[in-house]
Amino acid sequence: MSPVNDDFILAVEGLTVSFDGFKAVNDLSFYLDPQEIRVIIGPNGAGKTTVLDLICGKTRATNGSIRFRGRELTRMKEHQIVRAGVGRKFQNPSIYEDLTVFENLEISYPSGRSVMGALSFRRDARVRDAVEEVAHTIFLADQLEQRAELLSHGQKQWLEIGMLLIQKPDLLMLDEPVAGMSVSERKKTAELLRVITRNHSVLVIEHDMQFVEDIADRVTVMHQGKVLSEGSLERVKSDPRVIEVYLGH
Amino acid sequence: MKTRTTLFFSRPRRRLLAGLIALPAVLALSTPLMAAKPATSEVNSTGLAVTDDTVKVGILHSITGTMAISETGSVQAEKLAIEQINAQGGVLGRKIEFIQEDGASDWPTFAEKSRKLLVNDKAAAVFGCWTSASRKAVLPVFEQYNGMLYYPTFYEGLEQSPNVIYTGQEATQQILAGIDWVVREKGAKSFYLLGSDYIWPRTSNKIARKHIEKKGLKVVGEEYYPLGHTQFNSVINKIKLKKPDVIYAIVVGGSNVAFYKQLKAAGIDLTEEKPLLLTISVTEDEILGIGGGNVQGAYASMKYFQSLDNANNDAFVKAFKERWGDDIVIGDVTQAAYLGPWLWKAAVEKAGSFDIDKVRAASPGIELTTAPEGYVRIHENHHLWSKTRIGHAKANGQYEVVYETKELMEPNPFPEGYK
Amino acid sequence: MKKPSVIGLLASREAFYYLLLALLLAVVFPLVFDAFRLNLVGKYLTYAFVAIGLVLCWGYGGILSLGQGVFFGLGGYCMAMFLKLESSSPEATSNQSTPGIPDFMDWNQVTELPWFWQPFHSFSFTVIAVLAVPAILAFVIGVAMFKRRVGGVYFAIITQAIAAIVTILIIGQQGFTGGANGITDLRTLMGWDIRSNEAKLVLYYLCVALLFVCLLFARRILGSKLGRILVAMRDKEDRVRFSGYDVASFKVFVFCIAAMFAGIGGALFTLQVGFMSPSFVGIVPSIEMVIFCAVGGRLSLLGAVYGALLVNAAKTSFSESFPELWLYAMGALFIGVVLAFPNGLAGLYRRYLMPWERHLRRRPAQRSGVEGEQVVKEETA
Amino acid sequence: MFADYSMSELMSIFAMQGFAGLSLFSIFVLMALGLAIIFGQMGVINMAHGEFMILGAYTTWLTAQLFQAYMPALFAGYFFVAMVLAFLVSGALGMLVEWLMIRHLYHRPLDTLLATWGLSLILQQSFRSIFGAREVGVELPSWMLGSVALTDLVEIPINGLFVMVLSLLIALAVYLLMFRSGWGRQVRAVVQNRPMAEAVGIDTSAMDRTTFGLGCGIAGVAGSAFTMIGSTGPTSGQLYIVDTFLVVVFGGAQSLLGTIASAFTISQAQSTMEFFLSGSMAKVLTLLVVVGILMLRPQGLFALKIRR
Repeated sequence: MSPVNDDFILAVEGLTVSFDGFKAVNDLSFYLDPQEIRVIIGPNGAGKTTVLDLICGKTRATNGSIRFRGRELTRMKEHQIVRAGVGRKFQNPSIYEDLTVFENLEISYPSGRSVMGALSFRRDARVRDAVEEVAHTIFLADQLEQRAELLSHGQKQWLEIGMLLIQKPDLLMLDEPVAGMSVSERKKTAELLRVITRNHSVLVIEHDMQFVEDIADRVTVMHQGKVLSEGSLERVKSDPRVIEVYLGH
Repeated sequence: MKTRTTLFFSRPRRRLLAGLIALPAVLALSTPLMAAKPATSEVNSTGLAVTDDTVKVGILHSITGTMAISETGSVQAEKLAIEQINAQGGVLGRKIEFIQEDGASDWPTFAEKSRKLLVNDKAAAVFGCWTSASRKAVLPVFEQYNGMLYYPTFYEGLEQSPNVIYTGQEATQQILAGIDWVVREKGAKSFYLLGSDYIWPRTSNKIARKHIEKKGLKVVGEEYYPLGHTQFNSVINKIKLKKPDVIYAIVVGGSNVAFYKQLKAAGIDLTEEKPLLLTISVTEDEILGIGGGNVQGAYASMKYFQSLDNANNDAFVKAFKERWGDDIVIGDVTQAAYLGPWLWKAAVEKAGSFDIDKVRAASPGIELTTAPEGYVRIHENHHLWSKTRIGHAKANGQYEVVYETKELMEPNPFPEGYK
Repeated sequence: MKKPSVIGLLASREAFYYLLLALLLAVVFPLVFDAFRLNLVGKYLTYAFVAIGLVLCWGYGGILSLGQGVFFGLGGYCMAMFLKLESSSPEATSNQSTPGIPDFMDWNQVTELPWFWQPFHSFSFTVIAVLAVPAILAFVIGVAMFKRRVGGVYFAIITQAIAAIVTILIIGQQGFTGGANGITDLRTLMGWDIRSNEAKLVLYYLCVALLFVCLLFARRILGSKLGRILVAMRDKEDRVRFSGYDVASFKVFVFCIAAMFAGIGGALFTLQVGFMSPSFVGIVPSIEMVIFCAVGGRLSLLGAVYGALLVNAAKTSFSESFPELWLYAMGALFIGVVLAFPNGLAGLYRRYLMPWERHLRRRPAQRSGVEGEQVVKEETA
Repeated sequence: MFADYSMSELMSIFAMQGFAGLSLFSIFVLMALGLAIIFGQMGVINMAHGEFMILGAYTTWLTAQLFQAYMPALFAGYFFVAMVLAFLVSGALGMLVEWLMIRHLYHRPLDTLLATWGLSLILQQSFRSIFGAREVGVELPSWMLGSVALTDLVEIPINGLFVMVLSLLIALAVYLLMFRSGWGRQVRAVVQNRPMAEAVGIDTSAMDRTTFGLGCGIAGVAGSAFTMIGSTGPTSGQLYIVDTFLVVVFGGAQSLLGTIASAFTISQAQSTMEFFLSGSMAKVLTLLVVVGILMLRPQGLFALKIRR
């Protein structure tokens, strides 16, 4: 464990993954400070989602290392990574449609995660309070007993964000949180994200530049599996390589 | 009517041989109308389904499922025998009514249905079962409720129940004569034993191996394939390498078809008898599926072949075809199933009662001179004394009988080393 | 939201259904049927154990096992081994060349009781084995498959292959297992004749009692958070994983529970029927067990019991009166239950009878926790 | 094990077992190709695959009967007619089944398993009602019988050769159809992205039907070929189903090449083991090894590593 890296909450170094020879992510390195909000942008196929997949263990790295608070993630299983404090929201809302909003949030509540724990799990006041608090945050306090299937697209996105919040992760990873939302939903979501990102380190993939400008501390631009440019949005915007890539598309 | 007379008067001279034991039965048979019918209370003291005019029996075979193929013949034979007996006036003046149940190729179903036949229907006798597994499943039921089962299949032996009459041959009867014959007549010195993987082939092969080795001859291979197996190229290769004089095959069911076709395709022509094939599992029924051309030249050792040349059999085959159609073939088990109702009738009439215990007591010594296979007699051990014959398979799917033991083979369900 | 009253109402409503089943099995059937028919019902009920297990692992867990017959058989064989040893005392088998071993071993020239038969002299060991042996096999299969994320179709095919392997093994090792005939002629349980009508009645009630133990245990599982996690897993497995759950261990757990239930069913089957044979282990019985569950409604525990009873009763009566039609009926049942009413009897009940019943009671629709409005949905895999 | 044999015998053993393995291989290929299309490409678990094969076998038997009765002179060539008929009959039934049943279930693969199992029961009973419970013996024209003797020990059965050539031809035809024809491109397009395929004007439901029909038709041809080596009875089809699925899954369901490779591996393994062990145990061992490997490598031998 090199002491240098421990200053960062997340240190990605030399990360490479290849699918049958195609390197979706190629020798990627970047670092995330505690409390930092980082946005990853880049054209389609740049490997953004794959990076999130690699961090949360969905995809196994071919090479390289991912350290989260000094712990190597590349050898851990998904649920261990989650328990270590990494939360992930998917691009398409990924919620349990057969369950109610309450149950959706309850499942994400970080206790009773083992088989026996789940069997003996009690829906006590603590759980109820936590669920109601989060539900309030994500504007779903009145829909707690609603089956998640019946929510609107935007509400489903919020629900998934809520499921993440209740986990109390140290690192939040969001894949296009405002995609497919109406203008009003988008505004509400931005507001929501501003609230919840206050106490977390956040890694976001987003295309919506207005949104990026609103929240990003720093921006990483990816292209063909590599980091093309990194820094404040202003700096990145003026980087000729970035302009080249975006215009070239 | 015609059938009855043929069957009954076919062998008048044998009646002398039948001896005193059979005499009461014969009298009862020949004078059904003259004799006053014994009262029901006299012939039925244990509450069986016997009335003044009828007696109920059960037929318990698989009508559905994988075993239905094999058991159809037995059902037909048992029904034919019952109809013929009724045409002669029935048993103790009572017509036989049968209740047919489907074992559905499923052993608990057999057990269930036998319980139904014995407990609910109070059947005076049950004719049925085919596989060993089904017999094993119903055996405790028959012993518990004291029923009487007539079991038609040739089988592995190692069983002797007071509640079962085994009308097929047990393994030693079938096996020993066959092996003696190939050794004596064909000079066989080495054997390759092959079978489907279950109890009958395995036990039979053990008996065969013991007998072969006792003669100082060699078993060069022994193996088993799962039921339904269809790939025999490997074992055929092994047979070619080991060059046995005799392939001793106890393959059953669908596997048979594959085995004989592949044997032929691999260039082993059974008619050349190099090696010679001896089987105890292929009756005329099986040949229908395999195709006569594929088994032509094989030898089978069992107690009955359809081509058996005697008056009893001529009448039997004729009646069978009249009843069930001209295309039908009759195998060893079918004939054994046909014996069941006749043996029961004889025992009932000898006992003068339908009571199971009396029928059981009367059974040993019962003989049947009208049997299609010739003559059989019930042994003390509930199996039949019977002759064993060697059939030579012809292209038309029939066997030509080339040898018949001089004496009746004594049934020996518990051969040395198996007790 | 008046929570307590809602829960109370649910509890009473659900309790009513359970009570109804208990009444039917424990009072009505014994009164209506003679000993023979009641014994049949007892046999059908042993399949209900398998069906309940399948509701857990297939209906809720999304794991379709085509090898439940293996577990049923293992439980049954464990019990059969104990009973066989009891009936093979040296005195009872004195005419064998090796007295004291089961008859089929003697015929196969086995001269010594194999090591894995030895512990089955003990009844307490047998009871544990009935539960543990299926569970251990399920655990091994489950860990191997689920940790590598084999699921759905592949799991079904592999379990089917396992059913084939186990059947061939049992038949092939007849010196140790009784071969194709199985282990037969079982008469007494610790000196008590299990073939008498009284014994059969006692065994029937034992079967009903254990069925309710399993039902309530399964209900407890489904009512807990674990049940909701199962539903969640079937829906979005990845999401569950990224909520910090080790998905595989949950699957292994329900698979093991289902195997244990099947094992209990098998043991009771042996006791009531009096023998065990490989014909309950193979592929065909295993798939039939799935249909019991599907007919009842793959998401309903009580439905599974009714499914097992109805399909088997239909099988018996069909094969008594129209043997030729039985396979057509069974085939149509498979197709119909999948195409027309994927939620089985429970689904039909909810769709057609519940509104009517509600109308009578003049009560608003209520959501019940366990027997909820779950429906079969398209799989995402 | 080897000590009992001389050197030349050993050579013959390997030659003969190699050939036995090859003929098992060609049988596996025939069985599995149809299923590889239906299961691998369409994701439908067709448990009635064996019954479609047996339908082909019965068609062959009927054709043989017809030729014997009406055109005995042409009997030598009946088998080719029979195979075409088997393809058409099984294929047509397959399309009917697709239309009645399968098309409603594309999104519930596990339910196709149950529904097709039901179908297989119905087909079995239909066979029994129509053709009788007994197996039927299909007679072969004389030129297909017998064998070519290479040496004293090594003889090659002609029908084995025939099956081998047939399976290679069909495999080749399927390959050309799936990967070299416009139709195959459309099928693959539908498999990979249904909405997109629809959007570019492919009639996806017609594609589904013909693909399913093709798979069943190939099963029919396989059944026709099997009359030469196996039995034809109402329940014979069930014997094949486990082997067939294992071959397809072991090869990596999506890959036709994988199916062929897996057929080769399993058949060679089985025939080698059969020579040194007794039949039952060889079978158990083969199945165990296949299941074991599948547990270690669930995606099968030839699956591509793709982003999930």
